[in-house]
Amino acid sequence: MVNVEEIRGYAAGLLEKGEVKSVLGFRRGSASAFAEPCTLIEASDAASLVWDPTCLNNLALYLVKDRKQQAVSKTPDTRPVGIVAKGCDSRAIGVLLQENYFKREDVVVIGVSCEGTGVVDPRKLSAKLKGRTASRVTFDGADGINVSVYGDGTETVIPAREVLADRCLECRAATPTLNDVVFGETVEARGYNEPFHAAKEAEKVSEDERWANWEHHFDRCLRCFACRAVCPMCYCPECVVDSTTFVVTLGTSAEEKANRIRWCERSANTSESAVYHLTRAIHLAGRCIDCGECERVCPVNIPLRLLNTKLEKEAFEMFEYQAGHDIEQASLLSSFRDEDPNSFIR
Amino acid sequence: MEKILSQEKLREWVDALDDCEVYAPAFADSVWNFARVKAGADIDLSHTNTIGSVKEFAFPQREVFFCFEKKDGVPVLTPTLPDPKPTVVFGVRPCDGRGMPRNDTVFNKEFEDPYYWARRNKLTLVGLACNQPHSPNCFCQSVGGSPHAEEGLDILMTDLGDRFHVKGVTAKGVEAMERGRDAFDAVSDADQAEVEKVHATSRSHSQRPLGNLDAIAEAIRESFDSPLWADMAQHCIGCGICTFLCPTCHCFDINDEVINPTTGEGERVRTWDNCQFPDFTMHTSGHNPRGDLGSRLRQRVSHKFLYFVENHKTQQCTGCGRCITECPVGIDIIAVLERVGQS
Amino acid sequence: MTDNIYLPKIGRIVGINEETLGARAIKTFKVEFPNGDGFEHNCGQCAMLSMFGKGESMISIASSPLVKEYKQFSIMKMGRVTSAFHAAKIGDFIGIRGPYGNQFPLDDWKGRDLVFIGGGVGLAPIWPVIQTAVARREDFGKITVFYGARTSSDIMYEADFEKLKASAEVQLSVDSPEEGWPGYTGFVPANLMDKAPTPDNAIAITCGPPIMIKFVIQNLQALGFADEQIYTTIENKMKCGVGKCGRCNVGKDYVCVKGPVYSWAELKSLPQEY
Amino acid sequence: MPAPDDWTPRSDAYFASPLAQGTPGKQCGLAATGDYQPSLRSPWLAAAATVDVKKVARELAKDDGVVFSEDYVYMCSDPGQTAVIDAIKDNDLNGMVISCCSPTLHEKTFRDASELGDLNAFQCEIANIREQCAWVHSDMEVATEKALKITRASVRRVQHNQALEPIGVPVTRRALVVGGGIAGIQAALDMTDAGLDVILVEKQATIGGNMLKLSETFPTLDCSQCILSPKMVSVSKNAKITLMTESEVESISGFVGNFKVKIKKKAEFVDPELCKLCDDCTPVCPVAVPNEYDVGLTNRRAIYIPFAQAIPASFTLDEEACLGLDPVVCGKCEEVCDVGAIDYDKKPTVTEEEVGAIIVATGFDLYGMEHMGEFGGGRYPDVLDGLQFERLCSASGATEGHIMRPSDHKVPKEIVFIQCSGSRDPENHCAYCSKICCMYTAKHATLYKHHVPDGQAYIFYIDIRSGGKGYEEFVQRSMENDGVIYLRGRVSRVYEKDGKLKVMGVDTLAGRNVEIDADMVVLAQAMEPSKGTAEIAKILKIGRDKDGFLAEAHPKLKPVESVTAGIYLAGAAQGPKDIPETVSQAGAAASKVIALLSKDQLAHSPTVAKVRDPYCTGCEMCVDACPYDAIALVDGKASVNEILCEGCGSCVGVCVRAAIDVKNVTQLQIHEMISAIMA
Amino acid sequence: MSNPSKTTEVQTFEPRIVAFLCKWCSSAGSDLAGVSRIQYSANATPITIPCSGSVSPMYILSAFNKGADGVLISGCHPGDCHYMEGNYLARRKLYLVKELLQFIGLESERFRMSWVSAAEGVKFAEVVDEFVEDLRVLGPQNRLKAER
Repeated sequence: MVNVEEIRGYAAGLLEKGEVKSVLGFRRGSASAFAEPCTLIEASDAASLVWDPTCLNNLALYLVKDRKQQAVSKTPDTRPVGIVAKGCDSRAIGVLLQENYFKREDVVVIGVSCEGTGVVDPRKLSAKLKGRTASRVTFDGADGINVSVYGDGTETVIPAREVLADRCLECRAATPTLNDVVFGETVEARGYNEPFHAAKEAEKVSEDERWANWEHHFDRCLRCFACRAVCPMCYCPECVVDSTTFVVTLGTSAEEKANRIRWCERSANTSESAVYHLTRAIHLAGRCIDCGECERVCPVNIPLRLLNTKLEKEAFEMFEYQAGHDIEQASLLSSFRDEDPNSFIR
Repeated sequence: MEKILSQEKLREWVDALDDCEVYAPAFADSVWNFARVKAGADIDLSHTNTIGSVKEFAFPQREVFFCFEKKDGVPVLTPTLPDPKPTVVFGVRPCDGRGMPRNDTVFNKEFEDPYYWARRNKLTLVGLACNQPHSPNCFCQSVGGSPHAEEGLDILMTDLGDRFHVKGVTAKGVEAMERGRDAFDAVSDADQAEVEKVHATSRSHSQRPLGNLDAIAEAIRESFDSPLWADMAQHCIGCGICTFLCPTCHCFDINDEVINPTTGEGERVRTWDNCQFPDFTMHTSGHNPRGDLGSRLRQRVSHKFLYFVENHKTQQCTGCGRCITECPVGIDIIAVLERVGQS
Repeated sequence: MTDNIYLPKIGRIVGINEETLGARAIKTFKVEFPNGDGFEHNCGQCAMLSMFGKGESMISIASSPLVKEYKQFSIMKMGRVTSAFHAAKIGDFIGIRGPYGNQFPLDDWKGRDLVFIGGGVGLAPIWPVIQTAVARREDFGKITVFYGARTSSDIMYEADFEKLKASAEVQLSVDSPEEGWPGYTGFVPANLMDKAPTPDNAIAITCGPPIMIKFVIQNLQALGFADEQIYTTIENKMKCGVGKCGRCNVGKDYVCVKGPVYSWAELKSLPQEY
Repeated sequence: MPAPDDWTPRSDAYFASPLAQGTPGKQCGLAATGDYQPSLRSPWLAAAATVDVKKVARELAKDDGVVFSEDYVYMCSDPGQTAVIDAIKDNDLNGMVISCCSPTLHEKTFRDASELGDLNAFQCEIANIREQCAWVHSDMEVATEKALKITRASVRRVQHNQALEPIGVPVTRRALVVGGGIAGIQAALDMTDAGLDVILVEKQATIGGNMLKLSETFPTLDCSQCILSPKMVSVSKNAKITLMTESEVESISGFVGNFKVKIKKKAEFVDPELCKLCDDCTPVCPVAVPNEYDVGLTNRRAIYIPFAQAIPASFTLDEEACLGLDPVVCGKCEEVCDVGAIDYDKKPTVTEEEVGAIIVATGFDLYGMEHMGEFGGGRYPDVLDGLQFERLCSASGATEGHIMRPSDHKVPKEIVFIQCSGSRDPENHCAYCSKICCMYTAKHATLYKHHVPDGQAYIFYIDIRSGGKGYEEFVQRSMENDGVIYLRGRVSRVYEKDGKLKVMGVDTLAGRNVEIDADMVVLAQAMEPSKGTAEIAKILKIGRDKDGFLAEAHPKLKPVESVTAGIYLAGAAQGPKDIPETVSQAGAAASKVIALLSKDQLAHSPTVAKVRDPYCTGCEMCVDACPYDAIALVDGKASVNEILCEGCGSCVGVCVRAAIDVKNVTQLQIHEMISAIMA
Repeated sequence: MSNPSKTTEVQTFEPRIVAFLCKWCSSAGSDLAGVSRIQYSANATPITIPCSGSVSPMYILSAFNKGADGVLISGCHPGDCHYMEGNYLARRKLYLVKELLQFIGLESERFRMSWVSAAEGVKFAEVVDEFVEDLRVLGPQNRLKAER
């Protein structure tokens, strides 16, 4: 069992010794029963840190944000940042290191093993409660999640496997391998679902059904870009498809601005949203570390993680490639093997 | 007009609206959202609140303004004003209902928006009072509303367990009720008493307080240059969830979508836009008056609780709580207002 | 049915004048309404110009309201729409809707001296005021026009300045020394201080690059101009032009409706969001 | 389908040309200027019988940005090009599309014409409406529609083309020749004649290659070694040639004009400077291995000299065969060497050489006898391949020029030659014709008759291919003067019976089965690329064809160029060929190198990758993907070495940020082309 | 044949294909088809690119978005790439694109990749003809096509 006091103590120590400028972690928030991200500056703040199955966010996103801020800051603070990281989060840091986004010494990884659990999927919980809200969510230490339902105050215990996030059910590495310290026991097999289970299930239905499903999903997309905004790998200064940030420097010519390619339109149509999501998926091939954040934040609950895990599965099965496992390796798409599949080519 | 409608007769009434497009909340993909109701039997009003707000019926995410093409070298513009069938939306929560008059104000003002009004005029909103808050983030009463507010609704229904109390608020609402008149029963005194009791109970549930709204407006004005905004936006990811789901956010973008680059044929299209996106205010030169997340959070909050008040004497927030509940990183407009108020 | 506020009228480019060259070239377009559905405008107002397929841009109307036959726009090449304008040729069609925004309160200034201070393409928004003031010469006192550009070849409306000299004092400047340049050498704010126009019964109207405006206002204040005597225009990104799309606000004001003309006194009270 | 009125069918391509509009701004009396981007664009068209070129030109003229559009017959002709130049000047064009044949044919023509019209060459693009359209579709309506799409796409592309200037690259005026056979020797000598320094790398201990093994050469029957060894001597005496035998190219970097080549030389256990060729060492060597110079017909020692005339003239020590470089084990040769030329402690060396160009002349091997089981190849000692028979005929061979059976040293009285052994047999062996076998078999039969006048030679053949000066006469002579019996047909089987080789064949002309009791069978084995061709191709990054021979850049117009700039091909490594052809090709390759290195600078194509700095995050995906190591991180951003970049776009394909583009084939341009096609 | 009306309908549908051909092999192969006067369907409009490795997945998505019924990418055979490795990079990337498109239920026949060498004019014609035939059976591509 992870003792949150140890995490607090470690974080406080880092801050006290001045080894980091801040520690990214989780705290109880005012908005919901789920934990929210926090950035600790003072050692005394460490007491607010929490660790439980409601710590959903992949905080590696804030390493990216910090780097972006420092890059434009007139007085950049380049001291390392401490970060509380689950197994998937640490792989995200791995990919960011592989892509030279920052250096290993820029980050102190406070690894926390998910042990036998994982995090709760708020939508699954919502489905269980048919849209009602949970006011408190705790893990009972075995295989159950205790939930207090808002409004009538009902307390229910839901089997963990019914409300844990899909990625946790399929998790292959619940313990951060890239770390400076790890809290909690290393538990390899979660024992719920086989890897890529959800994607494999989605593959099983017929082509027409698959399209019917995705057409339905793409059609519902609001293009709020939360999936992109929350993704630590979507750190491009300008998105290739339908960016909401534009790189304009003093040297940017009118032609460059005028000639920005519009691969898809802003309209939230099935077709345009399909281009957006498919591009995101392919651009995350070999980079997505399955933190599932895109799917979690989607307000209309599009199962975006499936697109990414599908490609993760192919990369693993066909190319023996796992994102975030080896920060020295060449990326999935910039490498190849002679024995890569060829039979699909005429 | 006030009537009683039994749970079973609800279907009858819906079926009587067969010349209209009827929408009601439906639970699909783990969320409640408005969906087309093909038959009265499909209607289910056990919803909490829908994820999307009712604004999209008058202000859809995509609106084509006109098509352009060239004929003999001269541009020819064909406006595409919508001409929808009369649309009745059931299950509108009072907070969403209160959103609509605020949107009406925006799309009226000095320049009337013909696209909005073409849809809005065909829209009948059937509200459903909230017997209890759906989430800890409901705060309608803190912004001048109530769980059974009628503002903006054409009809207000109140769930009395086995039956609904149905009140026609506007002429349009009464007309919709008339169409299903056979389904309704008269309201007895007992019914009336029960409605009042339910309404009173619903008001009695505690909601998160905001305090004095004038003081908040003043605090926001004073804190324009405060570092608080950047601090509160520290974990903001700059997505569009809060505004897209908001019943009163109305910002939009206009773009030309080219269909045939050779002939120059295309459409001018309005889509939702969002003050949290960096490019929303970015000048072509690259200069951005609201270039950081803090200033954008400030804009969202200021617009709702200061600027809109200054211009239209009311908040542009109806306390639905969506932006709080759905924020992926826990940014809580009530907490934000509290902190601003305290500063 | 009221007018469709989003539907542009068709305009036709009948004249193109290349004002300045370089990466940020400026061209002036003379636009007529072939369908006879043109509109009147006031000094300082803008119009939303379309290049169909590229989009719209809010551009200030650079011709005087007294000129009814056409409207003139001076456009700097900056992005998608303006680049399309720069690629356009005489006879091409564009879309126009407007006029939008407030105006310079010219009528309130009767009998007063007018000091115009422009820099770069910032001359365009105040040009109709200059033109109108000159046309109504007897209504005003002394008219002085300061205008500066990087080099003499960057000076806009060069030919018109010659005509202007008959009715106004013209003070041209270039930023850096040039062989044979008869005017002032140096930045506009410096030229302003050099000539030191009197604030007595005067109104100063300035527009140009933000940094220029900043120093011009400082210098005007140093010369004794009160905040109420100083007018300028501001710009923000705009899409709808009719106060709905939500992006051009400075505080509670949508610049497309309440702006772009502000006295320094008004502007000072608004948050710095432009 | 009736032809449109204004269309007259023609037999060959003709050309339409395009587009014009006035210079914007001119109407106001202003001149177009430097950074002003008018939308003037101009495609020209050329097509063929099934494309209504006039219609294409007419339709294009209506398109946005097209200011001039016209059709023209034979636009590649001189007057056609003049018309192009005039159109550019008259319309002040800033882009041009010629809609005609494949760009491989006339892109250069029209780009040159563009330059003459003061339009940058890279603002001219070719739309291929002939090979990719007119010639492959018969329905004029659809072909015309497609031609329009192709041309429109090119117009959209050219609208975003940048004016580019070739990149100047300084050159190293040295050349490398890989392979010391006749091709390599000839090329090396030719290049030194032009004053170039040459490094000649040979894998074996001596230069000379396969030609060194030949007895006489067809059709003149002059002695192969007699004509080759003077050239070999010239090589050894030539101060401009650095000869590196027992050496192989290990790796290469750089680019045309500036290659860096690492050459690995085996350990030189015998110092050629000291070796006096006294031959005291071989008698003491206890090891005997088959002598590759006699194609295994004789043995040699572990220490040996390949040939008396070997160049370099020195003994050499076969490291693999030697009992042990450890003197404790053997060390006999070192003991007897008076001059101390032998040093077992020598190590292989790797040297790096800078060269401007490379000629690859790695030659051929014969298709392995082990594949010819049905003919007894590799099984019966008296079934020989062509080269072995050459050694039998050669005065320097094992039998000193006497033809006798390896098995029993008897003179064969009945000899059967089988042509196309392993060639022209796509099912079982090589699909291609090895080209020289007809001639050398005729030569073999003739030589046999000269050595064994009372013997009888039979030749099984499929066809006789005797194209070449004096070749046909030579074959006729062998039939008529030497009584060689030519049997048209295939041999099904060869087997040994009663000390004879039974050859079971068929004479298709006579329509009967043939059975010959032969004393010797000679298989005219197919030629295949020499062992190691695949490796050298990989190292040098040059392509191979489907048969494994080195691929020329263009089968007709660039027969000696490899697909990599600065690397040329000579001899049988590129495909089967005889000596005169090999020498010609070697000379041609040499002259290409001479021409290439005659300039101070080389022009490198400017259509290279360009990083859009603000978009690059330095993730290095492009660095990993680049096949030319042309991209490196500089200050955290990818930076392209334009000289190394070949413009392949592998980087473009992997960059998720679209932060890199190949000039004039940008993603914007591809997007515009897709839009134009799908419009 | 038993249903003539359906046959007619199928025949009137002309698939629109965007074909990305690498300059060195497949474009040259299509040139050879031309020189050899091999007749094939005109439904595929070629875009010549330097190398199959330069294909961005955006090209494919964009073509479908703009209404292509099929997208063909053709490059050099493995080992034959003019740039040595580009086609291997393409193969891996486009395998993933293909898998992704299939996963969301775009008809798998709509995206095709081929290796066509400069010598394979006949094969190029076959590849196009087969593709066109397969697409005729599928009918128009409406799944990813923009609703404009």
